[in-house]
Amino acid sequence: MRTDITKINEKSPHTELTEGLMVFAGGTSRLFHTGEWRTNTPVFHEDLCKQCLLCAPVCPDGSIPVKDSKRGAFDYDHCKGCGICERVCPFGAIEMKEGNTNGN
Amino acid sequence: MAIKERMSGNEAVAYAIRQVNPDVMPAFPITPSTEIPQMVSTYIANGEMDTEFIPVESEHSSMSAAIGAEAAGARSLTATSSAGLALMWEELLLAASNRMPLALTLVNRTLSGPININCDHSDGMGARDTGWIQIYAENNQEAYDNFIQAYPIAEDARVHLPIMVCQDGFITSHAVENIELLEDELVKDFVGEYEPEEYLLNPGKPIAVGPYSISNYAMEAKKNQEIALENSKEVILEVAEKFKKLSGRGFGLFEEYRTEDADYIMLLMGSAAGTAKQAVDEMREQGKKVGVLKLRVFRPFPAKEIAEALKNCKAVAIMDRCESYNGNGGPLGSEVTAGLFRHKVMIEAVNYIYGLAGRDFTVSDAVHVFEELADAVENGKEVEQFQYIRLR
Amino acid sequence: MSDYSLKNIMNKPERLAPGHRMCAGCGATIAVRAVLRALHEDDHAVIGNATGCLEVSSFMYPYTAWEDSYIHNAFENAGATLSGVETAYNALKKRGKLPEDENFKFITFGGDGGTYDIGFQSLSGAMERGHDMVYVCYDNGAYMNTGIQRSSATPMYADTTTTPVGKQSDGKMQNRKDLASIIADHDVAYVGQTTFTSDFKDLHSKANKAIYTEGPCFLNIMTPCPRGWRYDTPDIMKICKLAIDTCYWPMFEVDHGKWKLTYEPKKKLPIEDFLRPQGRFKHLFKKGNEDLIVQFQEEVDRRWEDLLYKCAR
Amino acid sequence: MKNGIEIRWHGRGGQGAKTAALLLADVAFKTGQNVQGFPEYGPERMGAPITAYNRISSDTIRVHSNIYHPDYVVVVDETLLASVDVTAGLKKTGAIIINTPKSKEEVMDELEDYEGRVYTVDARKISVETLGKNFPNSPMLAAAVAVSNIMPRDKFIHEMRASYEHKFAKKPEVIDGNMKALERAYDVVEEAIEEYNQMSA
Repeated sequence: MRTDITKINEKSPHTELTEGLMVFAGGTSRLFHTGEWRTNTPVFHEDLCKQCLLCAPVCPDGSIPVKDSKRGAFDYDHCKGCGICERVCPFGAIEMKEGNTNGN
Repeated sequence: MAIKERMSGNEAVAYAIRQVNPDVMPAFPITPSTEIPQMVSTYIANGEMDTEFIPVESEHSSMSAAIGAEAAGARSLTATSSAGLALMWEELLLAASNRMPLALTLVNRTLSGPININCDHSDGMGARDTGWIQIYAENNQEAYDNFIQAYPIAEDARVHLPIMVCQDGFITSHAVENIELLEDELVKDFVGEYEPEEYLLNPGKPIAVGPYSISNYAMEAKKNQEIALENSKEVILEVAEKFKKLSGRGFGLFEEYRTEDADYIMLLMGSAAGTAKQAVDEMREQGKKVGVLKLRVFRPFPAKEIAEALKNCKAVAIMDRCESYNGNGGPLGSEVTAGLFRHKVMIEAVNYIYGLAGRDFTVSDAVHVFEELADAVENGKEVEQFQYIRLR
Repeated sequence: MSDYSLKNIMNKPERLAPGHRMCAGCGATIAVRAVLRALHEDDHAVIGNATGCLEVSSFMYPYTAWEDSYIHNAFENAGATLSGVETAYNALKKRGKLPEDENFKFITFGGDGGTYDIGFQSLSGAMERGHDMVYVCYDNGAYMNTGIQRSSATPMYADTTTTPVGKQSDGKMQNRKDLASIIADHDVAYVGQTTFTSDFKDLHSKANKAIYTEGPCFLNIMTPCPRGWRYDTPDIMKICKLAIDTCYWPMFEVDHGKWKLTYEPKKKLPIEDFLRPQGRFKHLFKKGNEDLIVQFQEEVDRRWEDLLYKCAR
Repeated sequence: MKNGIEIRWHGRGGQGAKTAALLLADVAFKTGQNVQGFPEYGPERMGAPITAYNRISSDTIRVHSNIYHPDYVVVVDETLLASVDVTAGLKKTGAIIINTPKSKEEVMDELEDYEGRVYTVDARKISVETLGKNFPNSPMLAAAVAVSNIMPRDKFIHEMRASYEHKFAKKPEVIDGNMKALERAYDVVEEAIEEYNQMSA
């Protein structure tokens, strides 16, 4: 009875909700796209990045994925555009742009 | 083979806890339930059981820890009385809404103020809308029997709700009386192992408990909880049936004592029921048609079944060991009359408040109540519909 | 921790999934991510959480941001709740109901309201009883979830919605409670006070010790709240740096009773540097309020000296 | 009560009146009877007057109220006579047993109008002489059993020995002392009963 939350929505009848509103799964929030909240968007200039990774831990939303000790593209599904990453980047590799864009 | 013993209600419950040997018991002392964690601790100290005991710093924490332990996959329980239950109140609601089948053995004691350590049902009644199953005992035997049935009821997949097993403070908790105990192995088999399907400590299968819920889900969740409580009614009866096979002692949602042809019935809970039965026997010898309906299961409230049981009598005395300060009666008075009305049983129903904060209730008090009912019905005497017994 | 490398540590899979509803720029989730990175990848965890911003935002049905098992119970009982979970673990292990080779760690998060104030008794009880768990306070210095009401962690003179600055008020009248010291006085296994530094080494090291030291451990992490503190949201790391360089928020640990400073600024900055960027202290910079800053500085100095004394013993 | 007796105990907190009531329930249970033993509870501490009760019957006992018309009253501390109405509701056909060095006649003056039987037992003396300490509850328990006649003496002695042997397995001197205390108190009361019987004969 692991929870498939794609089957639960705000119109679900009571019989389709989980017991005690428990969720029998981890990390289901990934399906909720907080990127929609963004009013400013960080843009990643890969050419300027020296992979120091100072930006990755300061992201409140875990939206700077790291793989093999290298950061990847912003997770625009979840990035709220707070701008902390831009301020900590010593190399100007992150630029905040107005509006909710996907880095374009 | 039943083991014939004599012990107090608290000893009986502690004995049952030892037999069930739950996984975790957080508890905090409060009179008159203190003996239960004391005795359990002693059993543990002597190696007679191996429950993990948590000596918490308050009752709020005992219920909180019990919820944590139960969510983690451990069979859990605690014990308390009076103010201890009141301090748990928020957590009682959470135990139920999180659907935790844990047990609480409540030794009923009045709530402050004034501070007083003696029995009434104001603690249990105060928790009546928290979503718990509540079962009340007349004596040490029932306190023992009810506790043994607690987990099979609470843990049933149709239920998954916490259960409160109640007995009267001092009156039964501290009174030594005869009792028949079951052998350890029989109890263990009856209660079985706790094997939850989902729990916090299931490696690789994480769960999340206790969400914030927006309105779109919260109302539906509450309805599901209500359905589970309704379901518990049939489970309580099924478990009682199995228990009868084991012990020979039968239980229902309530017990009807000499009510089949009774004109006047006294409806009450707990230790006073025995006193009322004694009055019934004495009055029956004089040809008076009286009987007792002893409510065992207060939650879920068996309104329909009570209405059915009372429909042929002329009058019922609804006995509350609790004041609810609504100007209209006690909790039982309100709920029973509502049940009668809804099921169109229009009989005289007088609500008596008795035994608050340890005020005694005697056989002659019960006789007086029956006589007053008879006077009202047979002589048309007007009876105050909501009154106190033994009030100076 | 001498082999700490941010680049390696950041390779670990995230245990706090995105999609939670915390404010943009929230410090609390930065702290949570950092604490959880200290867990060994193979270890499981049960996360507890007191009611607060973090809880209502990270588990809004049916979305849980937690990759590990998670339990929220109420506001004031995160300590007790996790006590129960940890005890259940011991009970079930003892009875052979859990696999021998699977390890669980127990970490609970609470804001300063749920930790310093309403959850204080529950926390104290859990620490005193010696449960093998870590209680992490994300201290943003007020009840932010309900709208910036003062807590006993709120610094003196802060403008909050229950200590508003007005003609007759300079903000909060009392100094903040020193909870890390109070918990250290419980004789617990480990206490660490920290906040964010650019490489997160201090926080990581303390979280690692707290999680992998047997017994009750406590972390007090200053997590700025842009909404309550009213600084420019992207400046969070600068705020943290100023907090430690002014010695407003000293970083130290108490390992089995042994006090140790883990950071000492080369040059201790005046407290104004920390206060100035924050809207909650704006009134201190009005003409005529100079003495308030002097008092604030005196309190910072007094506590810093006291800490140096403790660490020198 | 029908087919049974009701006993009320008066003592002071810490003297063992409650324990005596529970012991009486215990020993009566062992002889196959239905029993009830319960104290009346309050927040009292050592020294305050306390009351405890017993019901003993061949029938199942269902009543859960205090006892207002006891068959027997046991007073573990004679100083209570000055402050507590110890004979309240006591049946005329019953008896009161008082721990006192005084004679029956001397204490009767303090009992106002009570017309039933009165027994006195110097439990302190018996206890000090047999146990070396003042534990009046053992002798008073024996006296209560002797007066109420709820079981034969030999049965009572047998059960009490078994109980003490269980409780004080490592202290044989305590067992012997207690047994002597029981026997001596029993003797005193039996003698007095004999007197009553002769007088009424």
